[in-house]
Amino acid sequence: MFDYIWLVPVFPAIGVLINGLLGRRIEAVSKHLIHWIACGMIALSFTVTCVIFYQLLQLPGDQRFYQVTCLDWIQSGVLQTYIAYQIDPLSMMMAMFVIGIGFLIHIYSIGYMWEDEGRYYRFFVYLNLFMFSMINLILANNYLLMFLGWEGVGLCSYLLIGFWFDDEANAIAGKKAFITNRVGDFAFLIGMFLLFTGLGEHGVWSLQFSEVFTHVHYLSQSQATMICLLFFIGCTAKSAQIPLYVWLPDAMAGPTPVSALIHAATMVTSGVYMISRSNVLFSMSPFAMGVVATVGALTAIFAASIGLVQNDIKKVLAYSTVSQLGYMFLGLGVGAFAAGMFHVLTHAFFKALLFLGSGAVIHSMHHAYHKVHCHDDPQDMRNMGGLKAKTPITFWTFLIATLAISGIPGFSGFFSKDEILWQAWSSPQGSWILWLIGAVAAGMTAFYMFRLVFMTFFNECRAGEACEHIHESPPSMTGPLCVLAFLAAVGGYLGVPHALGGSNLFHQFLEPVMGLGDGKLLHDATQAASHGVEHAAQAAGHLMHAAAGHVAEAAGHAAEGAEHGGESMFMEYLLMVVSVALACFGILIAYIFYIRKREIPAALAEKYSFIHRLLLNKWYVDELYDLVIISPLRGFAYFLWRGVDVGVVDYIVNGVARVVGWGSSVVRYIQSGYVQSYAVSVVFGTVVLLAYYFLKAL
Amino acid sequence: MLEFVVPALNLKAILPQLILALTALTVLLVDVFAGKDGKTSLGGLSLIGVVAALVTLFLSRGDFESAYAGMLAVDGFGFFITLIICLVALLSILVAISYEKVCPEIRSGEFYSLLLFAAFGMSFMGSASNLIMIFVALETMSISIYVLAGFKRDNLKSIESALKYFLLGAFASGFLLFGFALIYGAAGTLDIVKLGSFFTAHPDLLHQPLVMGGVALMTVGFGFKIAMFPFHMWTPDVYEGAPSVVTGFMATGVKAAAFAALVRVFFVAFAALQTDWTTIMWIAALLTMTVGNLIAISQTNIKRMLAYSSIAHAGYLLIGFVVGSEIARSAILFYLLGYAFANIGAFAVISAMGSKGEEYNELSDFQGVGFKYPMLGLTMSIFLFSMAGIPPAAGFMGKFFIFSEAIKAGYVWLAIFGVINSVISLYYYLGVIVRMYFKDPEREISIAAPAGTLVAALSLAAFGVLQMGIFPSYVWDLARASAKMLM
Amino acid sequence: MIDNQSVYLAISIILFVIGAAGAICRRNAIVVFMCIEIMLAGVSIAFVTFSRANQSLDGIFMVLFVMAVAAAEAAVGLAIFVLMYRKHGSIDLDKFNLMKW
Amino acid sequence: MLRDYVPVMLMMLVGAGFGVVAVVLSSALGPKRRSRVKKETYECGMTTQGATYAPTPIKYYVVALLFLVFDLECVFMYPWAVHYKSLGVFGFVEMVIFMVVLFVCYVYVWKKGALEWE
Repeated sequence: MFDYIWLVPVFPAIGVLINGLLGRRIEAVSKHLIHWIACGMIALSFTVTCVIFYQLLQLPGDQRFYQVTCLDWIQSGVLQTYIAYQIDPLSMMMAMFVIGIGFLIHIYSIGYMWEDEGRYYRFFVYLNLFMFSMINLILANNYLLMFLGWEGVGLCSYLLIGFWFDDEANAIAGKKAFITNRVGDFAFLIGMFLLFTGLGEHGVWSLQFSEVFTHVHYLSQSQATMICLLFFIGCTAKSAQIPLYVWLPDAMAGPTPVSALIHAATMVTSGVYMISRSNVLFSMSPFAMGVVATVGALTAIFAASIGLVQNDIKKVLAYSTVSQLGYMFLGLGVGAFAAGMFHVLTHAFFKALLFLGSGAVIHSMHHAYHKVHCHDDPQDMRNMGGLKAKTPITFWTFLIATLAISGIPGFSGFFSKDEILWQAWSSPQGSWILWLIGAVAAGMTAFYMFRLVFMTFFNECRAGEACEHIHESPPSMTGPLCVLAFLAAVGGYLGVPHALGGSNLFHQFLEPVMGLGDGKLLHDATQAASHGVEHAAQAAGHLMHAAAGHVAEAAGHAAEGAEHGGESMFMEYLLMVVSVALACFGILIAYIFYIRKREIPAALAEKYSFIHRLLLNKWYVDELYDLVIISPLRGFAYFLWRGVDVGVVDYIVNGVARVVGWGSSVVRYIQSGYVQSYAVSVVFGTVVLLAYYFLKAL
Repeated sequence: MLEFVVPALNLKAILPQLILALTALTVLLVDVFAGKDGKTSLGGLSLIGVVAALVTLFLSRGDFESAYAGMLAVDGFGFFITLIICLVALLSILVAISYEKVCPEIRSGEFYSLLLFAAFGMSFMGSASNLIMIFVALETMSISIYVLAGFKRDNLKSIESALKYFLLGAFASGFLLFGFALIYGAAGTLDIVKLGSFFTAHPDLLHQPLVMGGVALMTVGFGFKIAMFPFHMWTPDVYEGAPSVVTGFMATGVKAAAFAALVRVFFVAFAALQTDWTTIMWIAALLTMTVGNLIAISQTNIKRMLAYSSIAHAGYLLIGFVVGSEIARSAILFYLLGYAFANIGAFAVISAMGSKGEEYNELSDFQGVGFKYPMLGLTMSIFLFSMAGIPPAAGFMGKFFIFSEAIKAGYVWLAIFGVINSVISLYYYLGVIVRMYFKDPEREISIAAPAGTLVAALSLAAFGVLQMGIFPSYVWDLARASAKMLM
Repeated sequence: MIDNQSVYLAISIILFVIGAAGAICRRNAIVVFMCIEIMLAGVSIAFVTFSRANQSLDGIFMVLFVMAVAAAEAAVGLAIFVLMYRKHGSIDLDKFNLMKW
Repeated sequence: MLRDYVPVMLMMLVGAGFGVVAVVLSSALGPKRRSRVKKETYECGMTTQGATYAPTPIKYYVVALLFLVFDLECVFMYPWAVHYKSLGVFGFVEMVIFMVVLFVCYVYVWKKGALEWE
């Protein structure tokens, strides 16, 4: 069955072809056919994936690696590239949940996009195209094919963000996403070139993962660092990290299923996937890893801080996505690749759920407003409230997701987030600062997520007379919600850490792929075990001053733990407690602010109006970029256009063109149209040739 | 004096050509015996024949031999040329079937059988390894095409083009023959392989007037067929006047066949003289592409424009000829195939641009076509891109192979001129696309909806162009293998 | 004495040149075609000459083919001329330049 | 050397003789009626009117061309006939193919009505 892996990307491609070429006609016949084709294709490729995944599980862990070469792609000199796919735990894990969630979201879109007349088929074409590219990205066994997918998903995200392009804001958002991503892609490309040549110097002309990673030791430290950093820049664009995260919040202009599928669950995690795919490469360069970790942590807290005050329901989720991605990179950065991927998985579940839930809310709101011809913003939480009763399914599923993302024990988010935090503390690349940032960010996350829930579902309805028109969305939308809710709830038990008596299945599963990376880290760990202890001690000390009261006593325990010579197990429990405590603290505050004493937020905004405005305007980052980068570029471009291009180049070009045209209009008259003049030219040529050759003969 | 060996009757070696000829004869008979209804089946019949020829071509591939006492060289080179010819014939017939609507005259046995006979001659030119054979094949091709060119009996332009092509063609083949005669006089044989060994064996005889005159006159003869400057003058008139489908056929098939013969004769028979002909061919290549591109710019009739552009393409191909390395020869083959796809496709579109009786060949008629007839517009753009050498089309890879090889072999200037020329050519190729998409029609033209066969032809050609442009490795490997096997 | 070969060769060349010159100068299509035939005749003589000189048959066969082909060309050519005459009322080559430039 | 030409000579003699004999015989044996009218000098007819030039019907050309082509194809049979024995089955097959092609063309011409006079 492994050899049929190519079916997985081919099915969506077929979908694209059918709907893309005949879509308009099919839609004229029946809209149902459209989504039957689209969803059917994804279902097919999901089945294939499942079978392959099952067979993969049958194999013993060390044999779980298989490559299938489908086509010659580029054969030019030393560069031999193939359309070839790789089956190993990592890729299959990604494929499983990407295609699975993709399928659910296809179903969901049926309900969500139903009213969209005339463009219905186009939406599904784009979705299928996205699945195709994403699958290529995941299953590729070489960087070039991966890059193809990488570009493909970028394109689809552009197309889908601007799906309702008749509203210019959406079109602009799409452009922003595309351009920002181009920056990253460029870095990625350069990195690839460096890698190709760097290994090529040692006779390994290949971009194939297996090749590259077995010969990676040829690379010098500096080369590795350079390549890793460039790759990481690529990731900052694709996965919305500082400094290139700016496109993601705007990307919410797209239809909500898109935000769920592309800008929460799958595409944005491809950066994480790429790094953990290249873990061998990255673990060669501690510096790069450090950068990854730091950027990740900063992004996590930075985005969370913005999320605190946003009022657009999707914006909040967007920023939470950014900050969760920050977590993942934090995990990767401290060498916990498996943990990072684990968070990718759980995050995919609950974040997709959150978006779909918000989609359902928006859907209901929109309909309600539509009924009463009111043009308020259906995405603004200030217009919502009290939906709990009206949309029960949405509410409960949404609540589960929120608990998961807040890291409440028992829900999926808890395990993954907690593992990352623990690694951030304990692993040799980690440090207590990273942990602290992470923990605080976790607290903030809990706060703003519950703020969201409270504002949306609790209290009285603020939608005016539209209220009584609000009701639950169609089953095609609620169905996926329930499935995802289930996953979001229990998904975490794949990776229960040893500390909690679990046997981290997930970790073991990815062992063969991450092996090299972690192996190196382990041997680092041994020599850095002592550091761990010091960390603990320092942490305890600092925590005293740092956190709130109950944190402080926890820190007391931390100190003890340190005395016991890095009793890591105990330490892990402790940190767990602390982070959970922080989360609960966040929830508590949210509860107070938005249920009990609802005047407080306003008052605070009043009191610290500066900070409030700062956060509300996203730290003015967009404005900053505009000032520092965009407008100077604009000016320069304008100069090039008016001054250089129009002024100088055009004159030259047009001049040349005019001369050539004139020459042409003259020369053409050689062609008199008389047969015999042509015969003469033949004779003339003959004479010349004869003369030439006879001169040779002399 | 009179002894000679009786060659084996090796039908397998010529199976594809044989099938072509038989089909042609069958078509003739069907035409006269079957009545009105039979006429409609002629196209399909010849189509079947060509497909059969293609199949047998691939089945009988690989055995590399010299058949009929050295008359034929059944080698990779011949294989590839025959492949090109069969594809060309296939596409042309597909187009012709739908072209019957525009120009009813061609719905007749003569048309299809002549087309097949021409293809028959062409494919033999590719594998003929004896000057007699080359001459006969060349005439088989030419005579059929003289008639085809004048097939619109009531159209003065068509007749005129037939006349011009006929007179000049006969004239030029006179020169060719005289060249043959002189070479024969010098070496005493007409067998290309023997000639090659003779000249390598007697370098002292190389520079006697007989040989030199012979080479010169043969250059004239072949140069005429491939439309090399200054023997190119017939091209625009003939291409403009001939029925569009015939134009597409001769623009690709004749060029391929003539180039094949040229390469075989010069690289097998006159390999020893390479240093002598290189210089003059260098100049010829430069002038050919420059003149072609230059005059093409100021044309208003698209067929005429493409005629000049085909002259320019002959120039690019001559670059490969000048370089002359094995890779360059494979590049020529690759380029020929890509050019065939693009050019026939373009002429297919042109042939679709007409309703019963009249055709719209003025450039201005293409204004707005892109939106009015999206299929035609899209495919036409693909073909023009390919001819202009813009990726991801076959033309780009072809130019890339030829120019890069030229640079490797040290003909940097030639390559530079080639690139400059392709830049010039952009001007008129893109001009058409601009007209198709960004200008409003001047006069109202109504054309029949493209018939199924035409759609098939267009998609096949477009597929070929893109396939060779995006995944060149298949065809390129094939061309490399074929060029290796040149007897 | 001068050897026959060069004499024959001279004749053939002369014929060829006469033919070429005629093909260029004459205006009547049929005459032009006849001139081309003269060129071919010259070629044939050359072939026969060399065939005798080289003691090989190829030349002779070539001549046979040349004759046959010439006949075929004549057939096609005359057909074209007749067509011209009926459409155009003349076979004067100067009258045929609809297509130029 | 010269005696090689004896057959040719004979051929010519026979040919010429045949012609002469035929003419002589016909004039000798043919019936003759002499009358006054026949002895008179012949003077009649009318002055011609209109164009004396009458274009030849196209059929003449067609037939002429067909004759030309088919006649010339025979050229190939001389060397073949000369070497028939040494060529063996190969030569035979080849010639058969050749003839078949010619025949098909002939049939075609015929069916096309190129040989019809009216």
